Amino acid sequence: MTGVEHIAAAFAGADKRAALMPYLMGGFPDPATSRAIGDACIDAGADLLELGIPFSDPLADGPVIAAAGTAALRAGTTTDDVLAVAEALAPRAPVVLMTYVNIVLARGVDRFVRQAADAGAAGLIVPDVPMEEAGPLLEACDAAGLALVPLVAPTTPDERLREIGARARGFLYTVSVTGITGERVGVDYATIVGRASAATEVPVALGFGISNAEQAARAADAGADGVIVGSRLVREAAESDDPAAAVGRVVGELADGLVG
Amino acid sequence: MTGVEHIAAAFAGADKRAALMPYLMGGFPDPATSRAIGDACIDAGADLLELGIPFSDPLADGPVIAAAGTAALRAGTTTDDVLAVAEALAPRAPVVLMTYVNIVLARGVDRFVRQAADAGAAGLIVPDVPMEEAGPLLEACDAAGLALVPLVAPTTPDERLREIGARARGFLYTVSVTGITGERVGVDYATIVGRASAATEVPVALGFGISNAEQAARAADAGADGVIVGSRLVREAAESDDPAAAVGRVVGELADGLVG
Amino acid sequence: MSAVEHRFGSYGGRYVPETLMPALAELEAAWLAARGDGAYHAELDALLRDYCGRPTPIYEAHRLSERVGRTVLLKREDLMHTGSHKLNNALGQTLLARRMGKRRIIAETGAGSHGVATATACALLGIECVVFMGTEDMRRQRQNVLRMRLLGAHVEPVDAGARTLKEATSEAIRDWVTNVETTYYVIGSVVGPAPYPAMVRDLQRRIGDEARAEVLERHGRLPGRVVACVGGGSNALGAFAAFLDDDGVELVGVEAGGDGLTTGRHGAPLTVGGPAGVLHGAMSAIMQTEDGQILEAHSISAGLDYPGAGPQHAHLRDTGRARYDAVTDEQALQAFRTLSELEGIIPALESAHAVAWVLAQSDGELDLVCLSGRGDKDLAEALDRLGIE
Amino acid sequence: MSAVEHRFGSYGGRYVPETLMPALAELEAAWLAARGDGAYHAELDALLRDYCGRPTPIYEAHRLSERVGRTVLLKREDLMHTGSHKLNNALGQTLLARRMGKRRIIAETGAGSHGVATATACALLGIECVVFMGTEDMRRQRQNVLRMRLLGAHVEPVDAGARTLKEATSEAIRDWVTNVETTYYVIGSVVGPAPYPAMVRDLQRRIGDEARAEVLERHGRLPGRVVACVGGGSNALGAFAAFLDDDGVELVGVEAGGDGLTTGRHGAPLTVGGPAGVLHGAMSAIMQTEDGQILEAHSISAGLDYPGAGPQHAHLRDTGRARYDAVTDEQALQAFRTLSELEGIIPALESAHAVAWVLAQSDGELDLVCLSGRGDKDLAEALDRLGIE
Ligand SMILES: Cc1ncc(COP(=O)(O)O)c(C=O)c1O
Ligand SMILES: Cc1ncc(COP(=O)(O)O)c(C=O)c1O
Repeated sequence: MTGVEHIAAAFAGADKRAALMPYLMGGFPDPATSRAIGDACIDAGADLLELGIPFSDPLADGPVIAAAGTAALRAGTTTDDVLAVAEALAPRAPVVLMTYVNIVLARGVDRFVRQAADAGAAGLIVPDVPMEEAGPLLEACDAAGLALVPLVAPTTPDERLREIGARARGFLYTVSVTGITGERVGVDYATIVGRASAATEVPVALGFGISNAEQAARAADAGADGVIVGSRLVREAAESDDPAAAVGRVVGELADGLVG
Repeated sequence: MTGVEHIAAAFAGADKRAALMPYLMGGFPDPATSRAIGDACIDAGADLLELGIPFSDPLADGPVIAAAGTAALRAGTTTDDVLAVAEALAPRAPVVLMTYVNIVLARGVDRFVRQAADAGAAGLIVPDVPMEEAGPLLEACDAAGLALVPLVAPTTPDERLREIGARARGFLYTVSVTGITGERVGVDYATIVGRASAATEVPVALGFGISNAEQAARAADAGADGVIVGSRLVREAAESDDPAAAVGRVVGELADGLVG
Repeated sequence: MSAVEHRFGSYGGRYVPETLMPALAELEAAWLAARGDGAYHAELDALLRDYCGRPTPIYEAHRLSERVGRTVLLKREDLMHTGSHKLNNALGQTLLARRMGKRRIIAETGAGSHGVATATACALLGIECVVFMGTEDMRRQRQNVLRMRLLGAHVEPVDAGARTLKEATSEAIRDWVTNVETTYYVIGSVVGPAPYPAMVRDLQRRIGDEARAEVLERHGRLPGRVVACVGGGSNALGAFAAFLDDDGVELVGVEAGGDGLTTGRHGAPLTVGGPAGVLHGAMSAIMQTEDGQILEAHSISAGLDYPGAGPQHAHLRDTGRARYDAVTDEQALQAFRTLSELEGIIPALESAHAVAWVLAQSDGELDLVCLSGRGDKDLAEALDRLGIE
Repeated sequence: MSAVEHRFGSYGGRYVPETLMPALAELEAAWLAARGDGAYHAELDALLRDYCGRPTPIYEAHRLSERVGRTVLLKREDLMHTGSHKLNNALGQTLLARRMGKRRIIAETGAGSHGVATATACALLGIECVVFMGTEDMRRQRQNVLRMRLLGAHVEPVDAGARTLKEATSEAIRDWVTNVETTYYVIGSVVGPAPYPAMVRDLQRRIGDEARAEVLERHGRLPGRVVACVGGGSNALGAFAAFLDDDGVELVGVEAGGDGLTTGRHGAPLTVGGPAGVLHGAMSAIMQTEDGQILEAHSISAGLDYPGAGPQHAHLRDTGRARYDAVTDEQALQAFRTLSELEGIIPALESAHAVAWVLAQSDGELDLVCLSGRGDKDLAEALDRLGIE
């Protein structure tokens, strides 16, 4: 099964109104714990996992995730460490790696993609690679069966949205707000999800700013095929003495919100 | 007897190789003491007195005399106070007032000169009134019989020295060095005095930088008709608990150096 | 009218979050329109002349020339209003922002020169201004922080990482991603995603155009060398741009050598020449680890304390059209003093790097140095290090 | 060729110790010769252009004009190298000193602008430089102290009296009396004994000449008013000089009102108008007691903190050709802020007095303001008083 197929199966097989995709920062607070957090997420009902490879200058990340990345790097986390976490979690759920383009370029596009695929990762998200710069990376991913998941934003015009939607692999990462990752309130999801769904064949996952069961439920109500929750969980991991248990508990609440 | 005559008589009647003219700052450390210092000078052998009226911005004064002036002003000394000191000392020796032009202008040239003459002063020295600016002041002094004593400097060219010498009243104040008042060593007096004597009919008094009996004697040897000592005595007045006695003692030493 | 370059060889591009892509397209269109609009140029030209004091003079530095044994000409960007070349760009972009109807402007700053320039342009045009600045830079360029505040700008302290220009830029981009619909981001150098590198170069090339014409007129020839410091590289590229087709004119970019290239504590990605990478939206020469983490730069000069450089510089280096070299903090500091004492011109520590490079050469004739700014902002820091006072 | 004026009506003259009289005669002769010498002017003109950045622009301050309801033009002396008009004079005199073979230069300074300008000119020409400065001024203009030291000048602290400009000037004159044979004294304003007031005016009148030509060309008319701050009065007189024969042009000198004229704590001898007197070698308007003791001036601006003014100003006042008025510290401070916020120009606190005066008028049309310098030197002091930061 390729990564693309793995992702498709996860969306299709989700036992909730929308697939639940927690984000965790690889190597935060340390590699072993981040793996334990991933397991706890799956145990609590996660359908897919988004796994961050920390980068020194994460332009799309809000303060919570950026701080976790900085802490992971300071603790010595390497790209290889995160790939190892991916490898450990991949058998249980599709793992979508999320990092910045310079991390990919540093080991070379082909080599990075091959290693990710070898580790069992199902997909890749690179927020600072827009459509125009994606060519070689998309080629390499397609060749390796890795889903290169693009992002679309509220600012993306319809025409462009369709172009991106047409090239989307795995799912379309739909950013619910202009801005960086982080918890937010009071956003109208229906328009956003509707616009995205109309532009693509792949599932639409909504992310950025979703932090509780009520918001997750609203996203599902709005027609999202998947819900991505990041900062809320990373904050939990940062603040708790038992990160895996704490994150698992919140993921459980989110999963409950998406059931029925 | 006019001031001019009084001065001439003092030079002529001096019982030393050169007339001795101590400088004292009027009102320093206070009016009564400055008067006592004047008396002590006369007692110790002074032939004439130079009496300063303090000014806020004394451009020709060195640090010792400038500081005394500042102290006198801070203690509240006024021009009238110094004229009163002059009046008290004038019967015993010719008093030559020394001040800056703005002090004179502030009460008006004519009024200032009349009051100085009324107080019994014999002469007036205004170091910031060169020949070119002296017109009205010289006229007023001449009318009042007050000697307007000009200064000449080592930088004064011969031609100009003669012009100044020709208009000198009382004596020619010959500055022994370029610069401001203050104690100095190792100056060649003979050339300076010789040049000045050749340029005037009035006595030549040497000042600026003479601070001990040996220098005073050298000035007399060089042919000076008078010797002016300032900073050395003001310093004595500033540093001693009994200024009059202390100044008197130094004046006595200076007088001794000029005898025989 | 030529298109706005997105790539310089393999460098450049637009590596930014999708949220910004429409804004960059809008910006490019607006810039293309403005670039071809006489009214825009007329207003900019008038302000550059009457408000900024352009053209800036070329000064033949006699005592410096004597010292190095050849003629050295200084292009006096230090005489620009606000004290550096940065206002050429900030004013041009702020006028553009007003055309685009933006009511809020943000900028990043290192030395504070670009921040002051942007705050100045915003005051002039009555636009709200927020400047992101690392807290370490706020400390060492306090004078410029005060200037920005007085000009009515809000200085937003950035406390991440090394607390210098890289972090300030990242934070500005984050703000832009969030407020992109209302906000114009005035980038201060020839870096960032397209169209910035080309646009900022075009706004700065006045430096080179003026200098080329003046040197030709006064000396009847072109300079042998054009020398400029390179932080992001805007003053250098502004100077170089006019000479690119003059094959006989050597172009030299001087980077921050910091404690020395071998120590790793420097800001000289072009000189050191590792693998290319992406920082702040463009592919270019950058300082990075094997894993692709961006390294912290180090320079005594806040304006050169940056681990990247403009993409066109990387291309000029690879094609051999320009060469890049570095001088150390200590050399820059001594040049700061030397120019002050010999010519009565206190250069910015950034510009002192270019002067230091010239002082270190024994060959050449007719060097043209871009004196990108004045050093008033650096006095306390530099004098402390020089042991004066 | 006309003679150098010694008197302006009853003002001016040469009230100095005899020791200096030959030096003043020598200076006057040298100045007369230089004034008539094409080579002197050629060198000065070239330096003013290439080194200093002249001509300085005239900037039409749109937002300020809008605020006051009439057009306000700013003559941008703040764009001069070193940041104020003072270098026009310091450079001219330093070139003169070199012609005279002097190897040591002294100067007094209040705000430090003239000290920096003189130190700069001395660095440029390789001449030893000593600057006298009151210790209170050294405190409030510390930036300029550092600049002078970096330029290689020795700053001699003056600890007498109020420790400001008056005392520094007295101390400089004392040094000159002592070292007159080797030393040239660069006076920084249109004050002092002849030939200084006329010579400094002539060196500064470039301000007015440039402005007059430019305003005529751009506006097809002369300004209604020329407004400038008056410390000693050199920027004002430099601006006024070109307009003296233009009867329709009102000339306004703005003095330091300090805490207010009625408090006695100010620096406004021309405005207050007491009896004339002699300070630092010339008869003019001064602040003094009944007994003739010079009073201490007070101003937030170190460059205006002086109890005298140039003799030609006193004459222009008496003849009615110019008028003099004062604005308070507080008004100047607000104008400092207003110009920064409205126009992106941070003026020297001195120059802010002229701006404040303009802000306070409701009548008039086409005001030309001499913006004598930039305010970088005043930031810390002014922002502290404004409560910013
Ligand atoms: C005076 C000066 N020169 C140079 C630079 C470096 O920028 P760039 O390389 O873009 O010219 C700066 C940056 O702040 C600066 O202030
Ligand atoms: C910027 C500036 N303007 C004005 C003055 C006042 O001098 P003047 O009245 O001679 O122009 C000074 C004095 O330091 C100054 O620095």
